[in-house]
Amino acid sequence: MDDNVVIKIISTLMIPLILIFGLYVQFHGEYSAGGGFQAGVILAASFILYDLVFSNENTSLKLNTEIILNFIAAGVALYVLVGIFGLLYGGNFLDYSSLSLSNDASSGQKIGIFLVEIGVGLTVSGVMVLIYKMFNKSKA
Amino acid sequence: MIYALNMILFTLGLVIMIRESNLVKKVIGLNIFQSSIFIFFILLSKLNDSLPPILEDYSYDYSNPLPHVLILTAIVVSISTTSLALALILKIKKQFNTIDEDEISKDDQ
Amino acid sequence: MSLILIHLIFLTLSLVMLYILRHKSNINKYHNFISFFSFVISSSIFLKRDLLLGTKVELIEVFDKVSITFYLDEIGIVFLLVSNFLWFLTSLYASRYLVLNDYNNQNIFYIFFLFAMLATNGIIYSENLFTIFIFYEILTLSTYPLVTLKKNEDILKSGKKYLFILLGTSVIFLLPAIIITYSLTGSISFSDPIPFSGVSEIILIFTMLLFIFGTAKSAVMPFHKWLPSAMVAPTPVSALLHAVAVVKSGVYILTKIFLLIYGSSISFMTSMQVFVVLICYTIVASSVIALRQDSIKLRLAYSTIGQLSYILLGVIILAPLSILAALLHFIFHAFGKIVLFLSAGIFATNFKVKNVSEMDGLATIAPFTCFSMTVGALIMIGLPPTIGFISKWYLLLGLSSSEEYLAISVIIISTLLNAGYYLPMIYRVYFNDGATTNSEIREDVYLVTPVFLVTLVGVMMFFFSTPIVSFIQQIGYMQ
Amino acid sequence: MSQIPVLIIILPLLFVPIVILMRMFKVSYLIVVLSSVLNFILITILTLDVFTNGAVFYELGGWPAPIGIRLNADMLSCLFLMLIGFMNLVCVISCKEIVEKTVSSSKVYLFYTAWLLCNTGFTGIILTDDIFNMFVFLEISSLSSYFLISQGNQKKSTFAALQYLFIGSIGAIFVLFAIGLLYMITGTLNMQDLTKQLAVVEEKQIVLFAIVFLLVGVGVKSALFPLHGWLIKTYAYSPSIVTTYFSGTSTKIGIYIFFRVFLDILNDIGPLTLFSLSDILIALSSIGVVLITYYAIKQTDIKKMLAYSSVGQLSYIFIAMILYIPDGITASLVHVINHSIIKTSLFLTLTLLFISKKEVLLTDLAGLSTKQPIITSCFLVMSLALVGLPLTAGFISKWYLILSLIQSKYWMFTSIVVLTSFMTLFYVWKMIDQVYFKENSNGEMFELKKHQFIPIAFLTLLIIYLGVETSLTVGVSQSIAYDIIYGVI
Repeated sequence: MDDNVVIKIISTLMIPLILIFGLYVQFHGEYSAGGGFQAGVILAASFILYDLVFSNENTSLKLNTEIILNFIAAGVALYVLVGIFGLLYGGNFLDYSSLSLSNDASSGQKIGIFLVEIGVGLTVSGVMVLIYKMFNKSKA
Repeated sequence: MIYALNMILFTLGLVIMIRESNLVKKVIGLNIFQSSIFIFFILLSKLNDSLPPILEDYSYDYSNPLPHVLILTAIVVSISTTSLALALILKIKKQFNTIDEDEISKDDQ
Repeated sequence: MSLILIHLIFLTLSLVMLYILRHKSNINKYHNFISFFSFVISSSIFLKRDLLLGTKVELIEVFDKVSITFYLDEIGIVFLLVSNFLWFLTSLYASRYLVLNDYNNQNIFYIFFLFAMLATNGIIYSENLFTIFIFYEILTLSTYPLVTLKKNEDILKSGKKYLFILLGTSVIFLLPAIIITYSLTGSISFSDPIPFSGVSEIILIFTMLLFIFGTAKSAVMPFHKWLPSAMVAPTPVSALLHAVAVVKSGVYILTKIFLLIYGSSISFMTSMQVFVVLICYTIVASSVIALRQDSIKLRLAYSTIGQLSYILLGVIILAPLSILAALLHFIFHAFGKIVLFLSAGIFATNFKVKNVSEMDGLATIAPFTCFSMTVGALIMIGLPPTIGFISKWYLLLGLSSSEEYLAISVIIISTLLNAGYYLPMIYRVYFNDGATTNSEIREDVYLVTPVFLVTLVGVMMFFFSTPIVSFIQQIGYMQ
Repeated sequence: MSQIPVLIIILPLLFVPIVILMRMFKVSYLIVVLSSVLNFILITILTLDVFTNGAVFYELGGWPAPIGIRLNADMLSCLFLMLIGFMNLVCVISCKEIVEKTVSSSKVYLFYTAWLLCNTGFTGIILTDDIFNMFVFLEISSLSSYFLISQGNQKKSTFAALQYLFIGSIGAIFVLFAIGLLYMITGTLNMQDLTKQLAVVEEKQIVLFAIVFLLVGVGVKSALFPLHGWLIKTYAYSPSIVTTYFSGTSTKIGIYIFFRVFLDILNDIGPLTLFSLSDILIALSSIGVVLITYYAIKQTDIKKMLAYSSVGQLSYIFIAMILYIPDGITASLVHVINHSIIKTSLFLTLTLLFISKKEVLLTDLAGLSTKQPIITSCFLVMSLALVGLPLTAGFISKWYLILSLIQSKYWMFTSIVVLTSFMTLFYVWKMIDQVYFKENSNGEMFELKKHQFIPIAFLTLLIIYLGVETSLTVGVSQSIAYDIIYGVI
């Protein structure tokens, strides 16, 4: 795809947009349609698009699998830890109300969902990129 | 009516999975099969003339959000299954140099 | 602690001890000692029977009303004394026999012999069908290594047949029969059985049929084939286990089931004629087959099948006199058959005679053995100067009292057939001139002594039979 | 204390990222052991609590059911939890060398990750009170098990895993479809709520439709007779330790789902009495038992033989369950436990004896008794337990199975079960025959380290213990059975 200028230029324009849209979906999860799952996939899509369009020996996606794996694991860990955090404050698992700094249940829930969604987003995008890289690698 | 179409999709996927000997085509069949169930769930939540379930100041008929959430999870499962299946097929391709089920089974004897 | 439990624990500990000492060369001495001590314990149990009768020792309750429990009853005492006495004498015999026949895996023999006797005693002491079933299976499994002591293809094949018939019938027939009994009455105990109520006759008969086939150790046809197969075992095994312990266990179990579990709820039903016919068939058929056997041990084995059915016939008629006859025959047949087997073992060991056709003129070189064999044969036929006559007499009395003319005629025919295959053996050893007369070999003293002792006891019993009969009569009339 | 139900699921899940993050330090095994031990301790505490104080409910995030997701630990789930936790512990303790031998060292941490996820899935299925979550956990455990199976060191392992994936996915989708149908007519996913709603529902046709789909879907998972094909290949080609683990857990989870769905959720409408479904199923299973036992006798590969045997035993469990009488359900539950222990111990023994061998043929066992007398006697006890001889655990379950069949007056099926249980002796005998009466011809060495004896010996003692003292198995099962039949659950 080296000489396909149209695709390259459009992609250069699109990738930042996709990234921003992904982040928008990510951070609006707690009060409108959106959330970690969708955002993760959208973010991953931008990375994959980048790799599809611009890949050659020098520029192929620099993130190596080990680091992606760490991201995935960190995402899961974040999710579980937030859940367990509720336990420490006497609530049930995933009881976000206790996360609030003030004693306001709804703000606590906001923080809780926010953190959990970040965890989910990290894991999902990581897994998506990893799946792509795995298949891409085995083709070569 | 639309349920009937859905059932056709369901059967179609199942038939592809059983009939095809090409493993990749089987995976495609599996995906069709799974999608039919996803559509079935979405159909369950549909009300006539309903809007998406987003909190607004006024009240209105909204479709049931729960099946959507469920299907989101199911889709994730389906993606994992597909990718795992494809990964396994790649490995099989390396080992047997074919992705045709009949030929692999022949290799057994 | 109860003496019963002491006996069983003693046997278990001895088993462990024998296993530990399995590499010692004088393992047979330990075995002799153990069997002697076991005999002593059983005698003392016999002497203290008034105290011990009916006391139950519950070891563990496995689940609802199904427990491993031991107790002692009169029939048990008889079997206990007989089997332990004969075990002691057989062990004396065996320790010499194995040496003479060059068995190189004696440790296996002694360990499993003890194990089998432990199982037999367990069967004797069992209070319920569950306990009996456990020991029944242990007995099967523990005798298998004895049957296949010499490992060659034929013997392994016979051993397999032995194992599969015994295990198979017990799993296919006996276990369901026990469970049916449990589900119909809610109890499988001998000491306080719950009568069957509201159960149709067909199911009762069916269950009994399952029991008869299930205890294949009693060798009722068509599941008798294991007994001839087991004759590949060394003679002491054939003698004690397959003429006394194992087969008698089968008969003992059936006797208890009929007398205690069924006897309490039913009297003789017309449809029980099925069993009479079945058993009569076994008696006649086994005698006919025995006639054609040349091998001494096989002839004895088929004779055993027939004799066991005498006992069962007596039990199943459920008339007091016939039960008495059955229990008497239970004892007497044990003495007679063990003598016959042990003599056959002496013939095989000392003179390499294994077939009836080779027995010519043995009396000149083996007078004691031949005398013992003659006594044994006479017991089997049931001729007057021996104890076999007593039991047969009572059996015929019992049968005629309940007007079982078919059975009476069968007994008479069978007696003739018995004579038909035992008398030629006697005739050959005493009156035919054999090729072996000029041989230097004589019968082995260590082998003959225990056999002769048993013979003497057997002969004595005829003259002191009154206490035995009266002792058993108490049981017979108790039912 | 009150947080235990969720911790049982969450702790293994928390250890998953730790295993991945610490992959450089070669401590995956230790983490898995730690997780399994912790898990087992938690399960034990929970079980004791439930047995003394009754069922425990746990609402995630503090949302009450049926809006929120709830966990439900009653006696039935605790029984299965104990089983899964125990099997997991046993397999984990004895798996170190085996995993090192079969899995390439760069993938060991992935193997353990999948293992943990699989266990999480199992415990999740058991604890959840929400049928959709049950599906999700089912898929978690299935996906990780596909991976575990594909790690076998035989050429066909991957193919076996893929085939299992196809069949398993179809089954899962059937389950999902049935869940959709149930949701359609009731509008709830919570099991307790579902029970209430279903009792008043009028569209029996749709319920029946859902039942059939569930039956097929779960039937695949628990390898019921016509749907058992995957199990044979899976057991034969997956890494032997995975086979060991699955023999005690995977199919039993299927049985658990049957219990939960048919005897708990759908109990009020008597799903098995509709259209005399139970008679058809019993007949089908009986035919299955006969055929399967026959196939088992014909096998020369021990793993395949034992796999067929597992299918047969599962049919027994299933038959006993659908009799729907107290003793039948007791028989079923008791046999779940006993068969798990017996089969796991058999597989474990074979696994430890033949660590580096790809497939274990019958002839490989030849002459074992002379080289490994202790192991051989353990093996003998296990084999006899499989046949169901008295004083072993197998006898107890057989007793109850036959008792329940007799009580239901299914004479013909009784005779089939009795006959096949005798036929079991034939293939067990083939093993014993090799072990005790054949000379070792190929000079294969059986290496065993001291500490590997411990699990085998322990399991053997357990088999004998459960054959003599049955208050743990029969007692608990009986009270569960009465709860189910008389509708207390």
